[in-house]
Amino acid sequence: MSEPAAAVRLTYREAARQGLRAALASDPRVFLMGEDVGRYGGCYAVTKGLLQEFGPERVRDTPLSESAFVGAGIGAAIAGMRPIVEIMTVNFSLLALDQILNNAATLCHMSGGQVNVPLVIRMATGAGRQLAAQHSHSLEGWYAHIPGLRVVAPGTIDDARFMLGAALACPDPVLLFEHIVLYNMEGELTAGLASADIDHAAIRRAGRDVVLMTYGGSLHKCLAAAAALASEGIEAEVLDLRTLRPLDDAAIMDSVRRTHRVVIVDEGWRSGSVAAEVTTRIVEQAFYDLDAPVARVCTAEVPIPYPKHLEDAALPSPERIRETVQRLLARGGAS
Amino acid sequence: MGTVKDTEIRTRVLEIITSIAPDVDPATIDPELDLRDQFDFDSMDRLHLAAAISEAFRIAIPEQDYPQLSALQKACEYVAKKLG
Amino acid sequence: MQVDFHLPSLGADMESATLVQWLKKPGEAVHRGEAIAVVETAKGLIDIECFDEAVVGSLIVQPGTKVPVGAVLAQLLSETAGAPPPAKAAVPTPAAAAPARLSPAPLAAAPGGRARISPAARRRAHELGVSVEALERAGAGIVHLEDVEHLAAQAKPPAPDARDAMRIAIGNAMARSKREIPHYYLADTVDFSTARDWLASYNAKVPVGERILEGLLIVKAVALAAARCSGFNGYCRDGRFEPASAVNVGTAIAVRGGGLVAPALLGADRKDLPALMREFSDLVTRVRSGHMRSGEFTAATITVTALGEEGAELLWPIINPPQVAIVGSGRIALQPWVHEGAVVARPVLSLSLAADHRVTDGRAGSRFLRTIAELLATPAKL
Amino acid sequence: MNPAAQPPVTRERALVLLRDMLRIRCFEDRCVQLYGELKIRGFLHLCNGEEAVAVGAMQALQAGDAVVSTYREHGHALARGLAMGPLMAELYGKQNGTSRGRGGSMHIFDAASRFYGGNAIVGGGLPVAIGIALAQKLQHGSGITACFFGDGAVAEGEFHESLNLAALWGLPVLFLCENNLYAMGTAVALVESQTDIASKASAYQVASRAVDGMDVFAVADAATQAAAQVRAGKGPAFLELRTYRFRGHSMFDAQLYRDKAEIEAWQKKGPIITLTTRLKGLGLMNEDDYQRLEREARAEVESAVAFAERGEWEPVAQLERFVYAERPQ
Repeated sequence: MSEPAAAVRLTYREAARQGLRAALASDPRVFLMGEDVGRYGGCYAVTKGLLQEFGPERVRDTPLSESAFVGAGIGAAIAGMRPIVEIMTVNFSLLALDQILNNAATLCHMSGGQVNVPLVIRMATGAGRQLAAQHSHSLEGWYAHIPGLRVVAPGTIDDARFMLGAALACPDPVLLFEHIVLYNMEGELTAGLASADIDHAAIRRAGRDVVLMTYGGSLHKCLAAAAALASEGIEAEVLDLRTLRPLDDAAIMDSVRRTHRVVIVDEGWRSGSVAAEVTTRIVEQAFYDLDAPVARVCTAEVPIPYPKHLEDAALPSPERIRETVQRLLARGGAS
Repeated sequence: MGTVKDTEIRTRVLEIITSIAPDVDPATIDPELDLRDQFDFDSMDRLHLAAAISEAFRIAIPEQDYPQLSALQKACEYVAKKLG
Repeated sequence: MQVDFHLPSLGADMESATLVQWLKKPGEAVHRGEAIAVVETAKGLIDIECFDEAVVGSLIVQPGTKVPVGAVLAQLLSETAGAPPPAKAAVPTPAAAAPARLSPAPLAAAPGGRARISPAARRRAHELGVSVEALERAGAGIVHLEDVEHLAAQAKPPAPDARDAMRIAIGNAMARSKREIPHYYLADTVDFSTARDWLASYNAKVPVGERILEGLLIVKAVALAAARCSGFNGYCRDGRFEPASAVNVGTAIAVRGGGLVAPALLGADRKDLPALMREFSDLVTRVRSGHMRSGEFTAATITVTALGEEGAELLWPIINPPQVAIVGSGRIALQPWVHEGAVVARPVLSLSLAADHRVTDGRAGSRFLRTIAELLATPAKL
Repeated sequence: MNPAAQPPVTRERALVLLRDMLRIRCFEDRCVQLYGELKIRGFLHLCNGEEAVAVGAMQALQAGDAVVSTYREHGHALARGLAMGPLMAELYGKQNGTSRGRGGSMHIFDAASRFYGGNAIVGGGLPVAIGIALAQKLQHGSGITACFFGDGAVAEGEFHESLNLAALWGLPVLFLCENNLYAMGTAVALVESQTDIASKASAYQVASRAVDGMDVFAVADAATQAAAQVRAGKGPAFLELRTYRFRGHSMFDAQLYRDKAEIEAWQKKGPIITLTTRLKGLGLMNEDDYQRLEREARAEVESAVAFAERGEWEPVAQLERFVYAERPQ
């Protein structure tokens, strides 16, 4: 058979599972633990089949004791293991916040560099499934506030597959956010790709008129908006931030210098968001390249309501992104 | 009053000319050439020039002396002589 | 009472103008005759003035906008008609405001505020040598990068463009005049020696700054003659003559580097020579620095044009519509003149008249020219 | 506890308890259908099989008592007396729902009946219940707080912190642990070193007891006795109510963690079928009675659906309401 290998088509969920499987297979120090990751197969079915493949030693169901098992991950990491802790959703991570902030993020510093924490915490994030006020948070920006953590948000099939490996290779705690609306997204894994870095932002679409800066679940809303804008003759660049801490300032400023107009799309609440931080950095580092005020499309400052029409109204949408760009580009326009 | 130097006179007269004709670049003035030919100075401009020089240097300028103010160099010499 | 404030026509050839700057803010009082805004026309920057005692309500047209003659630029609240308090009237009611969510910021520059120029535009302007004032004039509300580059491209040969525009404007006006007005032409020569002698002795007695130009004697003489002889001071509209109540003498003033404008000396027949001279001097200065008031442009009821001492001996001027007459003053030169049967050398002025045949004819024109000559013969009475 | 204190099994009382359980069962079954029709969205957790817990426990409560519940709370809400129409409307997300549609299935609230939700974070309700009880104690009223939670919550730190605090301060809390054997998909035995949950409460000096959660009379009697003690100022009490969830954890659950035989075995021990069999055996009820009760329950559910269908959507313009308390102008 001399035919070229057919491109692998898979879902984001399957890509994430492949990443987990590869990590478990390649490094005996790696183990996975979390609520319902074993017998149930994961709340979002990411870990389905891994218990059968790797056994209960390495795929561990935990009690609903977030603080304990996240703390246990920290302990195991500093003692030579490479744990992957799954917190079912970012909402439950709040029960482990003490361990994440007061231990994972600070041990290295408190110990004068003696004790580093090579831990990966995976969690589902985001709204869009009518899960109401306690199950729809998008707290990536919140965690990105904390020095000592790395925060990454795979928005593509490739990143879902390979970011985990890069995170495990990192000597510091990495929080890896998977957006719930992406799990069913299908796509092709880039042929020949064997790794992903977690240091750089990536341009997902080229454009000269405006840049849409985003990450995670909002990436595809931006790409949809950019496609719609292209039909109106507006060429929008889409910059996938990928890593929210540390931010890739160079890539951000390059985009500003290319396009001079910025719309930041962030599912976090506007106040104190990733979008707020990126805006501030642009103002600090590329003010004189701005040809219009920085515009933001964020989630309305309201706990996410249950009904679909209100949830839709609260969240960034391709339509809102498009309107914001149109307004920004309108003659004399400002947001 | 007799101590005003030639360069000061020249500087001041140039200022007066450019205040009357703001679009004139002082660097391009030919000091020997008639202002009328260079910059379309008309009778009103000449009157303004005479009035301003008279006031700036506190000298009387009779009407019949106006022709002596027709170019930059001549105007400076006229002022110097009057002050002298 | 709310009154619309329109872009006035400042000349027969003016079709539009670009608003450059508001000189008044909403809520501010504006008096009759006070300048309210600056517009850029083909002839340059012109202050346009208000004709009412009023309070500025809302500014409708933003700086940088090109609007046709007659466009409503602003709304004024006329104080005489029991207008509501200005502060209240100027502020939109909350109910009228757009919903807070997702509502864009107002697009236009805040009146009186700092110009809204994007940082990138400001930096690029600096690089390209485009001035902030030019940006303010060019931007429709907010100045963007694109505007700067556009402006810089336009500004490459700046002077020829402006002058071309003025040349086109003059051409349009004169073509219309020649097309519509049946001109007749008369000329006469005047012994200017008495006027010249009288003026020399007057000027010898006053400081340089108070001296009077010969040309002004002619303007005053024309003004007095226009007041005395009917049919020359006023407008012809729809083929009918409308005499003007005041004599406002338009004086053709050369703009350095080419071009011509003819703003008016208002009520010239009623002002003494020193007062008229001060106004004339001020007018010339303002023309040459680009700051004329709109009233001065539209107010002229008759025009005087002079070529000055270097000019030709005689000229045949073209009437400035809707006026009906224009007096041309040629070079004053020493010429042989018959005085009491003998030929003597005298300074002689050649006066010409172009007048509208729909209003007057040659006899009236001759009388008008003779009146001017007589007035110049007794300069002390001017 | 003294068996003599138990009220007798009368036809009247039995039919009320059966009726209340049937209302819950019919409501939950109708929800499955409506979820399939996309009328209800988000997470939907049903309590089929656990009706005796809700109905039995509520027999012990008075109007002034407070209830703190979980995300599997339709049964608790109905048993507490919330009207079925607004409850269904809430599941639809309509404005005429109990929370104007903003909460949905997991967040049922009714301040008038002191029903304080509807918490979707496992264990999140326990500390709040402690606080309500603290207020009741400070206000010297006769009210107590009933706090429902599942076996999964027992693993949370909040469970232990709350039990300790309630006992330490002698707070009027009735802890009602609904042990359905699975925390989502993980069996109690796999996540608890000590599977006798009642004994954990004992360790904190809280009076505790395990009860057959499939027997509505047993639950009612145990709850009544425990509530009486709490109300008498003897501090918190704890009931572990052993039950079973017939349906999946939520609508989207392949139930890989248990087999069908197990479910079928438990269904035979279900609270409604056992009560019906028992009452018929005692001659307190016949099949017609059952059919009538079921018919009435279905009719009530249909009118609740109609109520929800009639409801309006909250206007988008009001999206940002209720983020903060709305003060009278």
